Amino acid sequence: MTGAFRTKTGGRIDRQKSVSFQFDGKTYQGYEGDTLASALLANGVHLMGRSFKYHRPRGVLSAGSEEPNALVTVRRDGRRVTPNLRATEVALYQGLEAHSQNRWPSLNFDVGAINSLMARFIPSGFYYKTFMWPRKAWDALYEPIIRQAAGLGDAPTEPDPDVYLNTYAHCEILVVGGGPAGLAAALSASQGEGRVILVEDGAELGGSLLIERDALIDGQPALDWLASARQQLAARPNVTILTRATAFAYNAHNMVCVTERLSDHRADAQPGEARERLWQIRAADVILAQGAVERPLVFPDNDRPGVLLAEAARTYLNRYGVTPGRRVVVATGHDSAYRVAIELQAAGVEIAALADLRPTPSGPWVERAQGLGIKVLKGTAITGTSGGRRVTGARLSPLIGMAQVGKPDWIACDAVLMSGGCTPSVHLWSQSRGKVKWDEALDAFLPSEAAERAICVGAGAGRFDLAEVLADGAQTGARLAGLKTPPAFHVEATPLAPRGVVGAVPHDRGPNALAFVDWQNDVTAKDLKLAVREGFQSIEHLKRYTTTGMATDQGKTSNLNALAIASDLLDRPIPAIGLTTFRMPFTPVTFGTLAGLARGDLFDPVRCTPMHGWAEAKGAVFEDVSLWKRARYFPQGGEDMHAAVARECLAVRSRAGIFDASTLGKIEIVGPDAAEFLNRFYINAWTKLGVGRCRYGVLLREDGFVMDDGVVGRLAADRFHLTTTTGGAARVLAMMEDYLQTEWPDLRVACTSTTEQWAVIAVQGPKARDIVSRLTSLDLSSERLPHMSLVEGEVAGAPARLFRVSFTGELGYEINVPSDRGLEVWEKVVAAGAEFGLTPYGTETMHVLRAEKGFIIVGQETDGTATPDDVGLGWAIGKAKPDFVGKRSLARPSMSDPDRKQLVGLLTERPETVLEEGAQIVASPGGTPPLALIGHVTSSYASATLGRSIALAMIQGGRARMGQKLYSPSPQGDIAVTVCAPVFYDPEGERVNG
Amino acid sequence: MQKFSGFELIRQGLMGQSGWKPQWRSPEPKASYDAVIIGGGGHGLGAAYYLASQHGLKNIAVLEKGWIGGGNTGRNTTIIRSNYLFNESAALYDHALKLWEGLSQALNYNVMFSQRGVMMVAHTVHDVQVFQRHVHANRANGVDNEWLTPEAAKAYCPPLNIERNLRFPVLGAALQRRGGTARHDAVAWGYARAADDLGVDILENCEVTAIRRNAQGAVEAVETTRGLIKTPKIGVSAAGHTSVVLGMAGVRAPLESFPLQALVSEPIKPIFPCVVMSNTIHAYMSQSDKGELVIGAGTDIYPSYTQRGGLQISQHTLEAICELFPQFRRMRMLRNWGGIVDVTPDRSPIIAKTPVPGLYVNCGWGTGGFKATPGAAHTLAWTIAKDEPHPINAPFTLERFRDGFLIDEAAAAAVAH
Amino acid sequence: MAEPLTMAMPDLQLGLSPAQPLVRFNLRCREADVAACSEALRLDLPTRPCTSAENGGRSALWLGPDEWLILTSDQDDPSSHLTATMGDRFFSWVDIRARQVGLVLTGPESARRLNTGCPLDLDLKAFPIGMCTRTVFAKAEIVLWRREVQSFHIEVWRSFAPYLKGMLAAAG
Amino acid sequence: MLIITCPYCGPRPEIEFSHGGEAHIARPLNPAALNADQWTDFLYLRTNTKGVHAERWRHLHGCARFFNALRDTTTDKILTTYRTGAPRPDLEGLTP
Ligand SMILES: Cc1cc2nc3c(=O)[nH]c(=O)nc-3n(C[C@H](O)[C@H](O)[C@H](O)COP(=O)(O)OP(=O)(O)OC[C@H]3O[C@@H](n4cnc5c(N)ncnc54)[C@H](O)[C@@H]3O)c2cc1C
Ligand SMILES: NC(=O)c1ccc[n+]([C@@H]2O[C@H](COP(=O)([O-])OP(=O)(O)OC[C@H]3O[C@@H](n4cnc5c(N)ncnc54)[C@H](O)[C@@H]3O)[C@@H](O)[C@H]2O)c1
Ligand SMILES: Cc1cc2nc3c(=O)[nH]c(=O)nc-3n(C[C@H](O)[C@H](O)[C@H](O)COP(=O)(O)O)c2cc1C
Ligand SMILES: [Zn+2]
Repeated sequence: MTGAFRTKTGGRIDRQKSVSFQFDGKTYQGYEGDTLASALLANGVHLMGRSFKYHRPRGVLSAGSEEPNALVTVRRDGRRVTPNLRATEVALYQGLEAHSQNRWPSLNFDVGAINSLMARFIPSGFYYKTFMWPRKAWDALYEPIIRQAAGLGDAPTEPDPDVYLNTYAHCEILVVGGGPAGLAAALSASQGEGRVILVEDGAELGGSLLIERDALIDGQPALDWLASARQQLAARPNVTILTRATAFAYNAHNMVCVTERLSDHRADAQPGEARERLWQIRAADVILAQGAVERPLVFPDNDRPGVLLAEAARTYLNRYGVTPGRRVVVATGHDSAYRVAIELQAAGVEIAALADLRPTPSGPWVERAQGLGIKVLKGTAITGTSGGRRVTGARLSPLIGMAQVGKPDWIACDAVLMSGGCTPSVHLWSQSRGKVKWDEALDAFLPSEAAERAICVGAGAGRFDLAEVLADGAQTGARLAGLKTPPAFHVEATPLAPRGVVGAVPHDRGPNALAFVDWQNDVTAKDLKLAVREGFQSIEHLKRYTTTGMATDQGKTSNLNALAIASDLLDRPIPAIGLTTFRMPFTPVTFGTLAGLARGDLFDPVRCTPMHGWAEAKGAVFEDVSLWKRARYFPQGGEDMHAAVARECLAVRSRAGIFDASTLGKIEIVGPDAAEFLNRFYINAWTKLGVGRCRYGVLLREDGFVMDDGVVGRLAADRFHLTTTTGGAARVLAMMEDYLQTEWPDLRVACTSTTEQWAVIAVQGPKARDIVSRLTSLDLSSERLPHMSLVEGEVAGAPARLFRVSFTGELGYEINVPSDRGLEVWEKVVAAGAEFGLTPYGTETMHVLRAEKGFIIVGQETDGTATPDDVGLGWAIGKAKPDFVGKRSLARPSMSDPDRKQLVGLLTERPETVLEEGAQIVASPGGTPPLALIGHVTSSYASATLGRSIALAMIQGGRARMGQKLYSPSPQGDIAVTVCAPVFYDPEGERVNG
Repeated sequence: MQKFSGFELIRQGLMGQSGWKPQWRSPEPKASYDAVIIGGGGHGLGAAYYLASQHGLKNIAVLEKGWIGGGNTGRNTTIIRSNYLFNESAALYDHALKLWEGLSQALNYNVMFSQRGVMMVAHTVHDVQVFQRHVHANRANGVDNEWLTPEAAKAYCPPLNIERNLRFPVLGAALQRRGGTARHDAVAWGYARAADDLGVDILENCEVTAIRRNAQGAVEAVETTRGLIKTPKIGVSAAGHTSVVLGMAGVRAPLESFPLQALVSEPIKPIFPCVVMSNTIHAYMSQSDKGELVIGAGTDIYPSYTQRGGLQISQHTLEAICELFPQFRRMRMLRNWGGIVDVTPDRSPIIAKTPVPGLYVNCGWGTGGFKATPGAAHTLAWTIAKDEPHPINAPFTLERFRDGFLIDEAAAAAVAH
Repeated sequence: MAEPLTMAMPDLQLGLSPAQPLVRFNLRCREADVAACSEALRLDLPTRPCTSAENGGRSALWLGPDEWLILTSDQDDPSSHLTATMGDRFFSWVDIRARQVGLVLTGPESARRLNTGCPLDLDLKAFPIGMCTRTVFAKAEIVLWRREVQSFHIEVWRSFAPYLKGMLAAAG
Repeated sequence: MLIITCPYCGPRPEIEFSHGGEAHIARPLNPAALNADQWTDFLYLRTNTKGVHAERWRHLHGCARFFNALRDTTTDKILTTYRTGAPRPDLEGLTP
């Protein structure tokens, strides 16, 4: 026996397997197959949570994903803590540990409940009206208090160890919902050729059939029919069944996203196990069989623990063998509550009264209930409840007309079951942008015009009769699968009248009565009234001002009642007010599920060069440049970056350095019109570039600003090898393809990315030739291979493209070898260089060396607002060319503004002062903000070669300011600088010829 | 105007909160106004408020096709900061920030402006250079912005993961302490209430369908779903729909409208003290006063007016969030939505006269105009009233695209090497 | 790259192994010259989108209307013959043998495993044997080529290979 | 995630594509001959259509071809796709 409220038999729990669990530190027993909610109810525990704003004690309201009250935190260990789970959906397992939320110090005694007493002073939106004076108190006092009240559960505090998976899937027919409608649809759809995926939120297929006791399908009890339906489906190879899987998003072009829970329900789930899987399902057709959600009644004090939805009570009874109480009052505006009362009575629960709002309910269920001696009070409203942490009585008042009530009667009870009828679930349908139409007869929004290839069936389409539901599903599935005759099911069941009630129940309890519409966010009918009074007339305004429907249940039980109340207050029909927008997700989805495996090294690809391992072994410090890892410097001993860089710089200048330039983008341009293409694309002139020669090329965007640069080498009349910046490779290639495919399709040119074909080993410094010549028989003399030229041949035994180029200002070579030979050649160069003092250097050293020479780095000297002339590259423009990308823009008035920023060098007065990169420049010292800024420092280093600091800067009219004294404001005071040419070292450029 | 105060709340509480009046009227459109604003977002409502309160124009109306605040004002992640790079932008955004600092009091409406600080995280050497340039420029412009080491960044925002083994480790951060967030809806409602009180007609469900011009080409009336309204001056503040509205007057603008998505988590107890943004891995987050984590990222890749986008964008955003804040991996997304943002080629706004006399425009705010709401509204009102720009918005013309005087904040942050 | 290219996933009857050494070329040529090119390569360049052709150890994978990936053994280099035969016709032939690596994924779970990162429908009807295409696997671009019902050849740029393997291994 | 029908490869998921902006804006043959307004038009002014919009896509991670599409920007329904160089299709025949 687990719990006093457990029935002797029945339900789909495994009575052989009892399970112990904890709630707020207390240990209880339940059965396998229970949810946390059903197990607590079995133990007579109704109080499961506190509401958001007033901290009202709350019991479980529903038995499914629409639950607004019973939110708990489930804790497995320090790293696996999940807040805000609905107890109605938490599967019970041995050792489950759950905690209530939003209460202090305990659920039973919660200091925050004082808010409830203050309710009349803190209606919707009260915070917009106060907390404004004194101004400072907002930051210091009011806001901290408001924030303290925020939120429900506590966020986890440790990194989540669990794993989240992803899969894409395709099918011809996707069925969402495994109730009778969805089952029938899947059964018939899968008789066709196509793949069928059936997705069910619950732990098992069946939906409302799981609690069906009355109906016979094809002569069998519903549960037996269900078992055979499941078997049939499972046996079909074209069917995939997902349970514990929620379709949460219906995206454009029939992409439905599902989250499948893999381990949360298992006692033995280990940290690091796969917890959820995201399914991104692309379906040709989607059948939505989401069913319907029962509507609560809006009456004063309808939120006491023990007040729950009637169908939920039926679920607890039939699925879990649990009764909600011993003496129950049923309040309804719908037939289904009669069925609940009858079934509960049969289970031994006393039905104290059944109050029906409808003045003259009739039909088989009403008769049956009356026949069983249930006290049916027609035309009776529930107008209140008594009790604290558990309901103790119900206040029933006779209705006088539609809006008034007479003298109340109190009836003692320990549970109140309510039903306003059913609201078809059009959530996913609406997400797909399908339209809904108000149905007067049903008081419901039903699917109308579709936006995607989607069809709603069953209760979600307003069909509540089981025979109709099954036929609807079967026919729809058959039609989509192209079957001639859909399967037919014979149903014997007592029909329920489909219509219920919407809106607030009339009462005589005065203006301060709290009749809840949205349980979780504590929105009452009175709040809606206030909002309307204050002019919030659009339903969207009502939602945002009162926060109705904005809680974690997204208004599944509340939206329609709120709408009906607004309709009443505004005296406008419901369809004229309209629904708020349904958005994904249908129920909240774990961040991890959406992030999937993308974490750590799988967050983004880590691109490494072939020589990465070597650099790593040598202790290199790496930097991230786009997706690449680049060695930044190679510290030795206890060197910091400055010491390492200084040493590396000096080595290159005095002997030689070796640098991994493999990440540079490379593109091979082939075709008879290759030179013409480059002419049109780059600012430079290419036609005259001889075979075997290289040129520095600059690329603009069409708006005239520098986009990328690199060296272009001509391998043959019709073949060029060009380089781009590391981060620019993809962009440049995409832009080339764009122009070739769409603007100049006549040009016979093709571009191929060769970035990763070649490993690039730069050897730079006065000893470079000595070193490289050890490894090749190629003639490296300046006559045969002058600066800015290239040759193909063998280097260190590998086929190579050997470029004589220099980004350091020294004699230098870039050896391109196939990537798979990169490491081997690198090691040979290192060996050959040993006797010459060849030193590996990284990007930081490379930056210093090139800055000493005044070479720009795109993205550092340029920032997307610099023209070639601004950065001193005006010389590169092919003056005779009629056009190239960006040329026309250079003729705009602003481009010749004398006040444009231009690249210059800056020398600080004190040689040891190194300006900060990004530091600003002003013309005169000692100002107060806002200062007239005339430029900024783009690059700044301590140059070991020069024994002083150097900086490059972009300064307004900079080239006309040579020798001028300017200032860089800093928190420590202005730093005086002198403008100079941007080339600090070897201005004649002799050394490259070495 | 009925005064909002704690005292009044208590007084009303004793009367069942039954004495509150509509926060703004819902009048019938008049046949003519001295000026109309198209677009009832924060910018448009604010412009009407400043026209009425500072320029004495009271016979004016705001025309809103749906419900006020239903555009981007009601769907943004509410980040407010002013640490922009260029002088022109810093001046504009800081003008707005200063107005934010007194807005609740000026409007007698608590917009919950919360200066909890906006921290922009640097992940690469290039980021560090760019952010430090911002810090220097801002300081020289009198805008607060400071550089934090990773440890200082974590001290300011404890959930931040600064472990070195991150795929893109945190190398530091730029912090603007005066930055923060505000309650989006309250901004629209507060301006509406204050403007209404000054006589401004706020006309909801009033879509402008055409703009009429006289023989000289100047504007003379708008056609709306609630009838023809005569007016000599029109201020367009229609965000994502600006191209559509300007098109009614034959004006083309350098704009494209993209979906921008945002999402919120389930509400949790306070845990996240500030705003954190990462441009490199594309995500930003704050926690609202109600407790939900408010998260956003970049736009979808194609223009659209659907107010929604693809799941892949949210996935990338949450990947980044979980990488920076791994403890939130078990948190759950409660709701996702999209807005329509109008993007200019230089990612800076346009607040200017148009070639059509009497037609003024405020647009191009892209992903970042909420923070500018009071400043944009204020300078737009000035431009309409005086038929010439305020010095602060003078650089934000339409002509800058023709002449090349761009204010390229996006390029200034771009990564190219 | 130092780490091994082989990955065993015995539990899932999945194997990921390096393809046998291959030589790769990127071929670009226009429609008018396809026949000539085919002849020069002794291989009918497929012109139907996303199809492949094989002959004598050489394979051609259609990547675009004017682009093919040519795979051949490392003893075979058609370059000079092709250049000689094509004469003045425009084509682009670029050696990319080291740009990318080939991986072979086999086993009954292979299609499903690929779908953990590849958004295409890999049902045999939608993606038959011989079909090939550039596509994505999570954040990497790949060329996917189905060789058998349960065997796929994947080409991926060298620096993305560890990521691809890491994702495939973690995918579950 | 949209499904976009590449004129070469057929229907494929959005993440294989890059977007290429408004279609049918040819780069002027002789930019130097354009006045400031004309050049600005080419560089920056877009119709930003609310409704059926002609745009460029590139099947970047597929056949790598640019092509054009007509998409309704109020629904994101793609009415048709066609190859670069082909004229914008007549809408009449397309509305479903
Ligand atoms: C998801 C998202 C996140 C964002 N995050 C931030 C952020 O963190 N920080 C930040 O600073 N900014 C952010 N923004 C941008 C910011 O929201 C906007 O720039 C700003 O709110 C624009 O305000 P607005 O008043 O100009 O526009 P809106 O609020 O969009 O108002 C324009 C109004 O014009 C109306 N309208 C349009 N056409 C017509 C017509 N024909 N007739 C009548 N009315 C018409 C619309 O209905 C709309 O209400 C974000 C935007 C989005 C979408
Ligand atoms: N007013 C009424 O009388 C009333 C109301 C509702 C249901 N019913 C009964 O319910 C039956 C209707 O059957 P039905 O199949 O349409 O509904 P159903 O409620 O039986 O089944 C719907 C199923 O869909 C699942 N589901 C919902 N949203 C989901 C999602 N996003 N992802 C995955 N699964 C999801 C649910 O878990 C449920 O199992 C009839 O037999 C009818 O008697 C009656
Ligand atoms: C800052 C901010 C916080 C929000 N918080 C919530 C929330 O707690 N619950 C909720 O349901 N929606 C929340 N929303 C989203 C709105 O419900 C809504 O989705 C958004 O305003 C866009 O409108 P639409 O979805 O109706 O198109 C929030 C929106 C913003 C801008
Ligand atoms: Zn294609």
